[in-house]
Amino acid sequence: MQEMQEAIQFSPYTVASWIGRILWLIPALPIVAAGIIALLKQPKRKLASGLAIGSLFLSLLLSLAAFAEVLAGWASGHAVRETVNFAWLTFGTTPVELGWILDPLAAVMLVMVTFVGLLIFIYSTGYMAHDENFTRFFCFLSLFAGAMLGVVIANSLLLLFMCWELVGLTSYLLIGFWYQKPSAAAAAKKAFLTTRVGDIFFLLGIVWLFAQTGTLLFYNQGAGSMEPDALAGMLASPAGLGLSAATAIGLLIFAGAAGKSGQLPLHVWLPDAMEGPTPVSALIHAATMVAAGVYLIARVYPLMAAGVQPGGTTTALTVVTWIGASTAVFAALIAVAQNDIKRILAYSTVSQLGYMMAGLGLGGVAVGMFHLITHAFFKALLFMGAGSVIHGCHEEQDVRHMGGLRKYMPWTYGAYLVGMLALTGFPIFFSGFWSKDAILESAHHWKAGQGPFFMLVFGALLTAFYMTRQMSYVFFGEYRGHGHAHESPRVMTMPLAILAFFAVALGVLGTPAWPWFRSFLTDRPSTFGLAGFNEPGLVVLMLTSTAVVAIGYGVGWALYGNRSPQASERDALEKAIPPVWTALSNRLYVDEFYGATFIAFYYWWARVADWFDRRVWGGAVAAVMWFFGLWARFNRFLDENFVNGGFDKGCEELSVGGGLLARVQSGRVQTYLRLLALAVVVLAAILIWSSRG
Amino acid sequence: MANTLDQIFVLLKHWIVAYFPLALQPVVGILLSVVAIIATFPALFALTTVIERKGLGRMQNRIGPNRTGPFGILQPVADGIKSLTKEDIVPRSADAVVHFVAPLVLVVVVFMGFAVLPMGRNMQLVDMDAGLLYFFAIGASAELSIFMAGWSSRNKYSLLGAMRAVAQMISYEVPLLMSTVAIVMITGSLSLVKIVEAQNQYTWGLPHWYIFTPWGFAAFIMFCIAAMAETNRSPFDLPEGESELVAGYFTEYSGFKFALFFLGEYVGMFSISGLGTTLFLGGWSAPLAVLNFMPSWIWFFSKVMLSIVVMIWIRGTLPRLRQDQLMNFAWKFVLPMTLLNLFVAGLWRFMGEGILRWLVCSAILLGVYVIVGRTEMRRRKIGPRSYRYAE
Amino acid sequence: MTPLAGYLLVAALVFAIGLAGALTRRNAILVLIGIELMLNAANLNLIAFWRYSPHPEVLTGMMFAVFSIAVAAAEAAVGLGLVIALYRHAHTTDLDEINRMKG
Amino acid sequence: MNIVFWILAVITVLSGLAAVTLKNTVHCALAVTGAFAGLALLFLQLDAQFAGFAQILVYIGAVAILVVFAILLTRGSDTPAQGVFSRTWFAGLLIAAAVFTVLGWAVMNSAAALPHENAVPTVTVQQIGQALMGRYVLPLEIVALLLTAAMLGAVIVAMHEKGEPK
Repeated sequence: MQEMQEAIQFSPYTVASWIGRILWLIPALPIVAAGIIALLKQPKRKLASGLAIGSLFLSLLLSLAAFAEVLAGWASGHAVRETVNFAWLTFGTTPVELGWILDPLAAVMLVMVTFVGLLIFIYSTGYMAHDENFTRFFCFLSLFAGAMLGVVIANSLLLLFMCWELVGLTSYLLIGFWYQKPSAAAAAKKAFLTTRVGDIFFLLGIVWLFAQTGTLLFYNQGAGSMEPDALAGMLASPAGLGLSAATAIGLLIFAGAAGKSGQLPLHVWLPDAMEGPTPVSALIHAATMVAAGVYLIARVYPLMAAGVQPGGTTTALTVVTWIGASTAVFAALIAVAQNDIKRILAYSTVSQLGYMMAGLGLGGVAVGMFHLITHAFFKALLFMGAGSVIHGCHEEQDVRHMGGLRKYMPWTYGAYLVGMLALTGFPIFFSGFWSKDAILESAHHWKAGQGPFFMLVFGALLTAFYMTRQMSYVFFGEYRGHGHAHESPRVMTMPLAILAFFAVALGVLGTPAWPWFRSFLTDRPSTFGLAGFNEPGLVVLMLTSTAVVAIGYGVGWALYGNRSPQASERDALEKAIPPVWTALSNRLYVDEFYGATFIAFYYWWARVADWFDRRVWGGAVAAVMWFFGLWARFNRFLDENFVNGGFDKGCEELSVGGGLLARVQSGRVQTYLRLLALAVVVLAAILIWSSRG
Repeated sequence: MANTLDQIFVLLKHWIVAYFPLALQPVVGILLSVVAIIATFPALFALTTVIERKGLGRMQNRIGPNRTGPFGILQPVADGIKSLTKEDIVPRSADAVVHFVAPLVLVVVVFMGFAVLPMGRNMQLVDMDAGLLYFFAIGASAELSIFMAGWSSRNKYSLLGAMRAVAQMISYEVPLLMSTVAIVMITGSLSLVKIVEAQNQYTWGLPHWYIFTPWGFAAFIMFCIAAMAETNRSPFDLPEGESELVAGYFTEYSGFKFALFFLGEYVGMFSISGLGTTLFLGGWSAPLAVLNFMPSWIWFFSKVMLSIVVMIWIRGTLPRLRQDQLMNFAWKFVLPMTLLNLFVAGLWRFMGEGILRWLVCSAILLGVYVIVGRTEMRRRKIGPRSYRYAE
Repeated sequence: MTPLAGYLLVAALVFAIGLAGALTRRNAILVLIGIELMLNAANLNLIAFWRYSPHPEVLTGMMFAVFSIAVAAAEAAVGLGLVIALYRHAHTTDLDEINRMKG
Repeated sequence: MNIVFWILAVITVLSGLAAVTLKNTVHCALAVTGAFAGLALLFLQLDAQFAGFAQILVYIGAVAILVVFAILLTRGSDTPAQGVFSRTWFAGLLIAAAVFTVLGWAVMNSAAALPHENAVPTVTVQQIGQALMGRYVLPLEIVALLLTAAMLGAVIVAMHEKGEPK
């Protein structure tokens, strides 16, 4: 960080408050903590967790300070956008600049990540208490936190990409944390490679952007790539297929985002990622990392929406919307037929991410981000609840072997219920309702067709359904698991309670009556007034979604409510519609499809390459080798018979000469000194002669 | 009036010098000062011997010399006469020349040290720009005379004593120098006169003596230790440890030469404590602004005598170190501490005025001293003396 | 004869004496002493030249002398250390007998 | 060419001669100390106070002591049976003489060219210190390094090897 600091002093454009200047500390602290923890010995558990939590807590404080700064600026009516940029290295003449930014988007995200992260850290101390690699776990966790925070504050696409990849790495490490489990190792690899596919496109987009605008900074006093003139330039330059460069780059970046936050073609890794420890699933695969994709899109929203007319849309946004919507429905469908408690949540996460993307595409940054924030809380809540359930049922993950936990673990039940209601969007009282409602509303008003709207409504229905199913499987009926279920320790339930509170409370910030969040992100003063409800169709819409959700609950309860089916017997829905069920429970064969196409192709290609190696190249090498062997034999023959003789003679001569010379070396110091002195005399004499003559 | 009293010796000198032709005047001036010095310090030496003998006597529940003159004041006179009239024995096997030269060299060298000490306002023989360096250079050459004495008398006790003395002086010369370098760093001059003047100023009537600063105090402690070792005073008097080697390097000396050695040793004490006074205790400056009316030289000499008395006191109090303890102490404790002190002095210089630097410097010094002292004690390197062979 | 020439002559004489000592004595330590003398003669030269140089305030010669004094100290330390080590091996410091490096 | 110079020169040269001719090694050491002292005084007489005192401090204070220590450690004080001069002393003497003649000749040749009396340079120790810390800081550092290395080296070399009786 040192040279960063200096660079900042020299950087000509630094407009930042004190917090803006030290913003880099927020990601730095956890990373440093990770570094220290990495050096700790295994038994130093207390110290390790203490370091991780402490550093993240400090980051949280700093984030709050940053948030306050932004809030103050916003309250006083001028948009806060503080950037600190500095040249990192120079290609030819154009410097590659890094930098960080403090604006409402970043501030909100910072607070969310640090806060949820902190809770999850605390939770993990309880959840991982019996793991012998406790310290390693916390090292990875806080490395992840640091990287994620880096993504959040990055003001340069390059810096963002670095942290982005770091996040990918840590996610790989954490998914494969129990690497002795083959499934975990496989899942880790899968996650890593799948996200890589997206990242390739992302990188292409970055390079292209750099080629187009000559900078990777988002905002830089008008010279950044997200600022009007750069955008105009990109809009002007065509990229074939009737796309402007802006659109193309936007799509490429979106590919990266899709990979990270499991959008449709690249969603396969996310469910498998549930092999990792549950806190990891909660932190990475529900709250933060998967949200990184959404955040990225929000960050580059100006690019996405470049050249949009009021009320209109752009190609990029359309793509985002459709992919988001279809992901939402698709994943929700699959979630219906899963039996692993965490997989259900995973698919629900995927579908919720779809919602966010759709929200971004339809209603802009505010809508998507609001759902992101609320979702982060209640999904983290759900995952940690699931973790607590698994913990309580002795590492049992199959919902069919649970049930009736309502009695055994009341705290978890309460928290889980809150999370479930929030996720399904139970009217009025839960944040999920408002955030989802905002998305639906913007979908309803979308000019380019009603398709997404209906898909999203259907998604909501499914969400309600599968959550009901899960609830009744897990908490109702009577206990079908082995052993004896027990409530989790306080250190695990406390975070649940806190998260539950926020899962409810956050909704206040986004009601149409007081759209604080939206106006905060879009730098408009927020007003309180029920006038917000008077928008045409809004109330109707709310009623519709309520009704839909109610239907979902109803059907779910009708099918699964309070009955405790044995693991052996077939699922209720399966009885109803077997073929669909099989399709769904096999995750619509996406993995199989990939296996049959891409992976098979890779196998074939590998075999071809292998054959080439063995036959063609190998043969060539062998031939060369053989030739040299022959040559060497020939040389040896020459040496032995001709060269050596000559050498021996020479050596004898030399040794005789040496003997003669050795006489001079009497080994007496004074002899040498004498020679030295003589030499001095001679030299001096010569000098004088020359100087006189 | 006070001024004339203060400058009385200077005025006297000028008055006498005025009687000589211009060409000779500088020479005469120097000669006068030299004579004054050579007259003063042996007198002090005589006085000191009495003080020492009586003081030590009291410390050991004896009365000490009390026959010659009132309270034995005239004891030194008696001693002098005795040593002058004694036969001067030179061992047959001894190396006559060296044996003869050694004491002379010692005395001369020791007296030379006084040339740069300012014994009062304008009362120094020469104000050398490199006064301190001169002082140490001269002091360094005293070692050689001791070696000569020890080696020339062809006596194993003498040789051992000389070797011990030389080794000890060499090892303690380093910390001695180092502890004074801090002063030089702060004053920015090697000239003792300048150093005294730098200390001769007062705030709220209190003097700016260097001993009243953290680093100064630390340096003073180190200086005292090193000085005592340098002058072979107990507890560092191994070279003449009566119990081990009869009288160290001057075992084979008798009569006047012995007296010369004695003189040399004490005058060495005077010069080194004079240096200490000059460097740390503000030389001839008065301890309080109000006391400035008293002549400066009184202050100087009283300070010197005071430190001499302290030395005697210590001699009466502390037991003798063992050789290895001595060396370890020098190289493993005193030297590092003086080095640290240099650092602290630099800090002091650059932290500028204010209470802060007091806190910081004292904190550093105290902390390190405590820590190092503790660890050393624990490692029994310079721990309390262990009577390994006496039990 | 200028004063500088006088100093130079003295220096040359001392140098020669040192050299003679180094060349003629058996005892290794005395050889070292001779070398020390030679070094000192060189120092005297430096100082003398500095003193009578057109710009003494530049201090070059004096600095040179000071540095060479320092170096000489190091040289003496190492040299005597070597002599002692040598003595411990060969039990003599007589250079005529120490010719193990003989070719 | 004042009288002081001549006295000092004579002292120096004589004690130098004594140092290389005396039989007893310790006497040689003491004599060489005298030579060092004479040279130091010459330095002082050349208004090079600092160098002079440094000379005394280093040579009389340290080197001479080192030498006598070395002598005593190597039992060098008792004069060897086969004379103190090496077999080839004559050649050595000749060469030394040759060196002196060449040097002296050089001096004499250039004596005319040498500068005469010039103003006494007023060099304070402070200036020297500034020079050391400023223009000559690199040499200073290097010398410091050298001294450290030399000290370690001397200790290592002179140290008793393991197992060897002390």
